[in-house]
Amino acid sequence: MSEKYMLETQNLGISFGGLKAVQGIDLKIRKNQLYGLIGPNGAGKTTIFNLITGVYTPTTGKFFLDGEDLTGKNQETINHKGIARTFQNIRLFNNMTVISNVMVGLHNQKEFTCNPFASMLRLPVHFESETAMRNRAKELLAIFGLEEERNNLACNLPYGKQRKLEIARALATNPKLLLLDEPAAGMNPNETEELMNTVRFIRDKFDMTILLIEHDLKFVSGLCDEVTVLNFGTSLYNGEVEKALHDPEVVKAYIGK
Amino acid sequence: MAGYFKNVKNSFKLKNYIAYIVITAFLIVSASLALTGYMNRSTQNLLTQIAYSIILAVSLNLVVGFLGELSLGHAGFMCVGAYLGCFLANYLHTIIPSRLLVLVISMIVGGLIAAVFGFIIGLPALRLKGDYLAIVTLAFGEIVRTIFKNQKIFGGALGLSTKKYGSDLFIVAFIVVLLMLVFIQNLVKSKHGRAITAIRDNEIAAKAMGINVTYYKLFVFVVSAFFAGIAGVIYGHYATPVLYSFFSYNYSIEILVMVVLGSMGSINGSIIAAALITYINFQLTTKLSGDLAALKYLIYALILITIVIYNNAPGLASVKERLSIKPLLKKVFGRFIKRTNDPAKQKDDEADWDRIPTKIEMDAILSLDIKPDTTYAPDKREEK
Amino acid sequence: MSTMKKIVAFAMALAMCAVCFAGCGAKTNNYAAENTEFFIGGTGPLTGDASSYGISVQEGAQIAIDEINANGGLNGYTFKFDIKDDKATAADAATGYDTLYEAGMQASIGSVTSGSCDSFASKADEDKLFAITPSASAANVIENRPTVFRVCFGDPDQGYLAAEELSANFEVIGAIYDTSDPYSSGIYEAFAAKMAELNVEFNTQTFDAENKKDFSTQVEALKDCDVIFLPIYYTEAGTIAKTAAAKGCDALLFGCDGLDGIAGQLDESVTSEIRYITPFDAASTDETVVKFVNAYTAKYNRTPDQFAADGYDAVMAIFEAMKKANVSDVTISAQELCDILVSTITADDFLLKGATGEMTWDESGACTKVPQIVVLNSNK
Amino acid sequence: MSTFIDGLSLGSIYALIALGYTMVYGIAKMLNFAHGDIIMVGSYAILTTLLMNGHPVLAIIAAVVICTALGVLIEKLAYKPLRGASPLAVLITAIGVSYFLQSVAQLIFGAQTHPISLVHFPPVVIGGVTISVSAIISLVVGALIMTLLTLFIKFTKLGRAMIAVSEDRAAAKLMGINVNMIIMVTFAIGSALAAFASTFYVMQIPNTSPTLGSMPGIKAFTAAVIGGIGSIPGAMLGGVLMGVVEKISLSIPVLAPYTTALEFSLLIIILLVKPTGLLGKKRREKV
Repeated sequence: MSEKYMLETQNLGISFGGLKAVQGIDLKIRKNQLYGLIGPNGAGKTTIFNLITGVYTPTTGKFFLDGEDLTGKNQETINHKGIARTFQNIRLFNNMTVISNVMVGLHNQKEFTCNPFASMLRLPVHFESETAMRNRAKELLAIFGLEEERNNLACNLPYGKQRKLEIARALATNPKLLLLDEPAAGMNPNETEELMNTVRFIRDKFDMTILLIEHDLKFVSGLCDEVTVLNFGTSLYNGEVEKALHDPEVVKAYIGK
Repeated sequence: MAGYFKNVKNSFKLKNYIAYIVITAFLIVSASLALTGYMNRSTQNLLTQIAYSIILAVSLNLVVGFLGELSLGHAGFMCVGAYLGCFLANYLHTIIPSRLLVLVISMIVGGLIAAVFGFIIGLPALRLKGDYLAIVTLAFGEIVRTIFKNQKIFGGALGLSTKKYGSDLFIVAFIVVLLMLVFIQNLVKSKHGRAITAIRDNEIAAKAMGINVTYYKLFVFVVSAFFAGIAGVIYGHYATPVLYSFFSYNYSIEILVMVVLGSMGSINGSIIAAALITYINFQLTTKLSGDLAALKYLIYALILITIVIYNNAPGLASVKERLSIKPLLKKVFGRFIKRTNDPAKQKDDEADWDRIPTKIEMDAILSLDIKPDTTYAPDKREEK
Repeated sequence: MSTMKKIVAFAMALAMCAVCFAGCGAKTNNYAAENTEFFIGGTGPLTGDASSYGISVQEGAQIAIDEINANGGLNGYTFKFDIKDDKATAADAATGYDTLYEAGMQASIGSVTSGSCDSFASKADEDKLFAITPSASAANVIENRPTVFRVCFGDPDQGYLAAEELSANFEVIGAIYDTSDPYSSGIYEAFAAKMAELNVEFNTQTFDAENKKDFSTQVEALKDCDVIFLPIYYTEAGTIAKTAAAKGCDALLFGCDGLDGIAGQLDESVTSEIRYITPFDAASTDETVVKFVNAYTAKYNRTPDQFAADGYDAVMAIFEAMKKANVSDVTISAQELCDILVSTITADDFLLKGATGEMTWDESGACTKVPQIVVLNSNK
Repeated sequence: MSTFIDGLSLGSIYALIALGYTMVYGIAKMLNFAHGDIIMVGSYAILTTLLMNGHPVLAIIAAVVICTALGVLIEKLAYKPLRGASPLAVLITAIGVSYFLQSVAQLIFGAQTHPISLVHFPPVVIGGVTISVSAIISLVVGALIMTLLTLFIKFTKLGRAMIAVSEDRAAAKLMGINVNMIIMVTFAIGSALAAFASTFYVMQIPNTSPTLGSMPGIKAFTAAVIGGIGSIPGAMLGGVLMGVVEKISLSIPVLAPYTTALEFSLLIIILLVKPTGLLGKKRREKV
């Protein structure tokens, strides 16, 4: 490793029952970068997310976060180490309020530590951590313009706001790397525009590295510095966005012959 | 110190404390009646039964309603507590003269041993879901009682003879109910409760948020089993002998019925349902004697079916609305209760835990879904 | 789900509990003060797995009450009998006891099954209420409880008797018993102890409440025995007899009083000889038995079993003792009546001619009566 | 050897009951706790027919007809109003129905055990092993019924519709399948199987009482889970396994008192090794 990357994957791959879903992925994402992962349906984009977040254990290769090997760790540990994600099909805690969703994200932060027995007995530490968590959660919600909605049930939010809430919740876990799985899916052009601004804002404000999956090429080209184009589980192209759009292989994969 | 009380005050909400207030008031009234001799023994017995039913229902609700795992073996934990706690009590009676002290010690020990069993049965819960876990807990309950039945030291088929506490047992039992409510409500309304509900709502997302699912699942099973064990010790001090046949899966199901009728995830609901069902059962048992006894289950079954169909049938929703007393109550009491329904204007603490759902989607719990990491285990990692 | 609704529901639950207070007035020591009839109570399993035993006892006791009341009761007062369902559990027996006691019960027939009778008897002992259980045969039910008596044989006695009988007459001996049932395991343990003492070997098979329907394995294992000892109840024994027939096993089946009633369970396929020790034989020509069997058959349209006969005798024992002591106060407290009954029933000159033979009692609470051996299918 | 055959025949009874559980679960997605009690009703139907001097074959037919009708009736009255409600609510209704059937049986027939003499066969000795004929019959007929059922589901239109409903109810509805009708048919078949189970049951264990169904019911449910609930071959395998284990355990004196514990331990061990039962289908939750 000559240069230090925030996320680096080496020959990452997985196969299910002999079928190679993803293979030979080498991503190199630098700190503070906005990186896109694009490709047609079934190309294995979400599978890569699942590999990096520990849902699946890779069958080949390794991946490093900030130089630390996280291959084979479970989901909780990987999150603690600093990778947070959103889901393609939104996975909020539907029966909980908006603010509680974010507070679940804050659960493991050192500053809010409080053991269950302290909570059961309502020791002062319980109230301290609870108040601090609440304030922190409100700050996060404010960034996404969700403060007014904080006491609504998550399932009652409109679609666009649910997407935002998912990002807020992921941010609450204080990650180094944020994985966004189709954040603009189902949004109208105005919302998409707004989201792009928010994503940039997050990167700047939190000094965040962001890896995102997106179908909307406009979104990706307007936002990302670099992309990886996937097809059939292998990477077709790594590099700058502009060039990707003119790469013949990429065009072939997207439009067909 | 002042800050602490301010915190307590800020988080104070009548609604969360209504159960404490009602039970405490009820306890004071009935205890004074009982101690002055104005309450007959069968009423005191009924109250003891209600008390341990509440403990069982609320502790099961923690597993079913909050963690979202179906457990059909709650009577098994009770059985462990009853046998081992009372076995210890029998010994303690020979060295400690105070019956209260003996009861308290045996409750704690019985609860702790049951908690160990809770840990053991929590382990499969990490791997299994839905019906599969339900049948494993049922199996656990049956295994436990079969084992106790065959132990000579616990009286074998005759059951373990215990020393009864006396009819004022209900006072102790209700104090235990109060303590349990404090512990469980506080647990549920804390970051840990949030984590537990998050696991129920979406386990995958909870894991992705870094929630230690293993820890919390085991923790919930342990806490729940602990209180079930205590309920068992109370039972053993109420009726002698402690007999294995009482703790069959039918009893586990009866506890589950209390939880479901009281709405899953609602602690107050569990309390009401437990009291109500125990009361109905008590009345049916004592009123229908002799030839009428066979009618008991018939009536009980009809009550059960009617309540469930009335509460849940989608087709009856309109009828239910028409018969509901809610609008009437609103008319009468509405002016006394100031309540903003605009969530944006509510006080923070108010909205947060109000919204623990009273009905959760059990489809997800009772489904064949199992965790992706156990189903679609990828092929073995290639060793270099 | 509004707060209101919950508060209202809570209030309703409270109100329902308050209903029970309605019954409790001032503190009283004699709940029987307002009785207009003598009140005998008891509990038994009237629903659930063991309900057939409870219902038999209930019906037998009812026959006795009917008979007593038809003959004018005692000193002009009739008798009332009430039995509560205890589902064979200790908790419900305790509940039933308290309810009955507060309703003015003056004497009781205890509970039907040993487990719940232990619960019932411990309370009766505290309150000094007379209890004479028809069928709870476990030794601990009457132990150290001066006010508790029983009509049936004690479990150990039957075990000893059977061991002597079998070891004297047979070579290859087998036994099947129910590990989950106090009656069955009580007899078996005494039997096994006695056999060990006599130095006779035998084979044992077991079953329990969870698998008491199918006995093919047990019969298979014991099919070369000359005799199979069955310290169990007649329904299971009937099944065993039929299983033995289907398996081609012709061992003699030997049982205790629980086997009474087995005749009704058999069909033409059963060829094995069956013997059992019993104080009650529905086919007996004894006057008391005939009277009881006729009355029972007329009312319930089936032949009474030993439980019914025990229930009948328990009530009769209370009645005869009260008659002998000439109790004339219908509001007599349970405690006073208990003293009278205990001293009367243990007196040397008290002898009850009941459906289960002639009985006397001593202070231990155990009943002394002569067992007879009933033989079925002796045609071979 | 004889123990093994007894185990197989008991297992075939469990398997028939387990099939009812599994089919209803697979298609209606509910645990029908009243299923065991349908067996009890079947045995009383046999008893009543025999008491009226009916021919044993008539008795079996009566049991099948009554159980099937009862199954459909229960579905219509107690479960159908709850279609779409939470499965736990349905579970509790099923428990209510179970209590209801037991108390009605007790009210009509009394609590005592009634002997039933359906048929008698003299024992046969094959190679020094005495075997009861009824055991063989239940084994053979049980296997036959299960084969027919599998064929029915695989090769008829109705059977395939049942598979479709169990896979995805909403999609099946969109494909024009009458889901309510399919569920009703499932209950009918499940209850008819229960009637056969009760026939074999009373052939081997010739008596009946109101609580007859509860323990076989719960053991058959266990068998269904061992085999993988929702899977028809799984139910057969699980049932036979339970029967054999029960009989073998009972024949070993040291283990006999712990038989129930052993059976349930077997369940736990199998599920820990294979979380969806032996032949259960794995389903993937998409992340």
